[in-house]
Amino acid sequence: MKKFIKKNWIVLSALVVVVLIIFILLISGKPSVTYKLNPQEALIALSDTSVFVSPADVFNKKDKTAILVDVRNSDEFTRGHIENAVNVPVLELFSSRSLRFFKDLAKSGQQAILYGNNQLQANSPWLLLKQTGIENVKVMQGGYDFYKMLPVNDSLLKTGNLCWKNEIPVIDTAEFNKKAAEPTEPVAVKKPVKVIPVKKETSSGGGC
Amino acid sequence: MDRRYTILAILAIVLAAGLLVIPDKSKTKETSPESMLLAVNDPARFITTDDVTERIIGGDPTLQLIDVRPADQFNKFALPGAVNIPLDSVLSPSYTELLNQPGKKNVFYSNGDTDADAAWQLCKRLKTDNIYVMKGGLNLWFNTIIKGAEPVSTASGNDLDLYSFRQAARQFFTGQGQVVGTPKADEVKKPVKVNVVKKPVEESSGGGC
Amino acid sequence: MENKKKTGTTYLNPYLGGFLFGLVLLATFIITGRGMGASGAVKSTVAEAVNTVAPSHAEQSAYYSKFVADDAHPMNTWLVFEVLGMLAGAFLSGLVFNRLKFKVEHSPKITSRRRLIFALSGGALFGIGSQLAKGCTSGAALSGMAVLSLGGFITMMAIFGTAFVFAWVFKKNWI
Amino acid sequence: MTGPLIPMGVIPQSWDNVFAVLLGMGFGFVLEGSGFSSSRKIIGTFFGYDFVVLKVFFTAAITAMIGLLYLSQIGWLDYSLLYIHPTYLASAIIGGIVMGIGFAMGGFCPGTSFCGVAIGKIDAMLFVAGLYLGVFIFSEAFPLFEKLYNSGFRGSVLVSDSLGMSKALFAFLLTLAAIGMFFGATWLERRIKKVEY
Repeated sequence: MKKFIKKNWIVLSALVVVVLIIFILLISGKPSVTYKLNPQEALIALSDTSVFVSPADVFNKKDKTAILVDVRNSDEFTRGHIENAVNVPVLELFSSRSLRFFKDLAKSGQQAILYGNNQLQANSPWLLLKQTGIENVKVMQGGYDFYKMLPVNDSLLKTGNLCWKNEIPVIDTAEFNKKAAEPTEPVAVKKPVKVIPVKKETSSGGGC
Repeated sequence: MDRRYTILAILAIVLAAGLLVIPDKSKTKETSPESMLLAVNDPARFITTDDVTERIIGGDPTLQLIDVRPADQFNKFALPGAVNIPLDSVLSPSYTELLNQPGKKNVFYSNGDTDADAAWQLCKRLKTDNIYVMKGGLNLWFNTIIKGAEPVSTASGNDLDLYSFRQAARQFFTGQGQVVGTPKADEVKKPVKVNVVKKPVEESSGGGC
Repeated sequence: MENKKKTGTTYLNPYLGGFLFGLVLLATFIITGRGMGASGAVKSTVAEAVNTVAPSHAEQSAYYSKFVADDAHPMNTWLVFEVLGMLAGAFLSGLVFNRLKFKVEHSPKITSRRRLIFALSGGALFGIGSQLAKGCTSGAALSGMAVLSLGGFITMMAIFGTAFVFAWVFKKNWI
Repeated sequence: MTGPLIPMGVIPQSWDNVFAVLLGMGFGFVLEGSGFSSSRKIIGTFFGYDFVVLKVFFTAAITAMIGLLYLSQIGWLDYSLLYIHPTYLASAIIGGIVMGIGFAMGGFCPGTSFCGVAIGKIDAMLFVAGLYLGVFIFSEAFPLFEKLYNSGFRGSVLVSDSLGMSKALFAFLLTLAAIGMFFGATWLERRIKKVEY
């Protein structure tokens, strides 16, 4: 037997290695998170608008037991976040710790309200969690950028101001006809008077 | 017979049997939740309204705009060249081919960006590539391009450049100086889908949002 | 791992050879996404030659025009390069195993002339068959089997089944 | 998902011909090294005195097949991007039969004949000449064959799909069958009179 092993050690060690590799593949291949909703069901889940929490409700702590979850990265979180919020960066959404966190919330009947800098940032994590069967998650509309302004300017909360409602159309098709009827006004290209790099305020935000 | 061959035969059988037991990742027609996290976190999936505007004006042939708003809103106004796939039918098999045209950049847009993002996510889950989300949506596009405010006099050169670009773009979309009712946008590729409706609009919402 | 034959030449152990062959084939699939081939190279050289000698004829012919067209080109030149590599590799192997020698190999019962006539006509038949089946033993049967193509298996069985029967018909040529 | 490398753009298309030469060299070396440059060795399979073709051919096929399936199952290779030889039922069978006759007469197949040419086999050279002749005849007479050429088209079907089993199961069964064949061939080889060549 010993002689046999000695004579065939290459083949035998190949056999052992192969068995090991297959075993590793077998174990590592098991996904930790799986989808509980198929895409079609996820699409239906999207029509449930009750998952969108207004920033005012968050600000006024309407749901006292809800836990705020900040999905931004830890840098942004330390620079400023909503009081009592828990930081779960997007990439750690499916870590075993986070999954346990969401499960514990579900057990105690609490809601998790996700937020990012804007609503978009929290939207994808919310939909992903929803698809993997975590039900008790909601999204704060407007995001942290909007929330930040609330204490300063509470007129923002007045009804009628829909700034934070992501999918409410603001488009005014009259604009396309009115403008065309007007006499041509020269395109006002201001000569760059002086380039003073004032604080980096992005010009893109249309005031919102 | 050489006993080495017996071991080799066992080796081959073990290898082949391994195929039966290891999980088949290729079978899943879906992106796994973990990979979705990475995809979702990648900022390259977003495209700015200015970039889209530039591509529309430049007639970028690879651009395929997908409007995920309901059909009635699409009929009132849509970006030139856009195709309407309402969010609730984004998974319908009749659109699969459209979304998988090789060499095309599919850009989803809605009024805001969450509906477009949802459409993006579900398509990505079903392994559709070359899809993007127009960040800020039509609302941002409208507020910056069509109603873009003049920059303050202290603005940097970049901002002024951006402003003049937007001014030009506005002229392009609203057809300033053109005959009423023939917006220049109609002349862009695929003019079929463009519908700049002339009837006055019911409300000008949002105030100065 | 090598078998000494009485004739003095050395061949690789068939399983080792097959394993290495499989690895080369696997590498081809991983790198290029398609398998090996040999008859395709013949086809494209014939098409190319006809195209150079009589371009108008090549354009008119239903078969050539398929391959003279620009879009079909890259795949075919790939096979030509592959066959050039094959010649070099086989020459190298002949050098290593000391088999480089001009000779006609045939059964002692037949003449060289008969063997050569049979080789030529066999080649012609193989050429026609490979065009019909869109690939030969390497392109269709072997590469096809590696990717579990139904056509590959059918071609393989057809080739070997027929060859098994006809080998006995031409037994005298071989043993 | 990174493979296949050139179709996925991992390696630029321009490297295509470089790899063609390199892979072709490997192909030629292994074929010649296994003895495929000798027609009498190849034909030995049909008379039972030398099963080297059977052994090499099937070992290669199952090695590549198992390797491809592993890579595809662990997600490193997109199986759908591989070129799957299309199935034309009628032309594959008839073409296969014609090739079978040519095989029995010539003792080579195209790949092996090129190996024979490289080491100086004159019969292989004639076989290659025949190949060119055959392809030329076929191309000239294509209108005659055209109907047959296109008949029985089934698309790029996988044999496992047409049998209604998974790729892995088919691969497993094929491996078992091949190993069975190897042992059978070795058993036969020892019982059949050796032929000197």
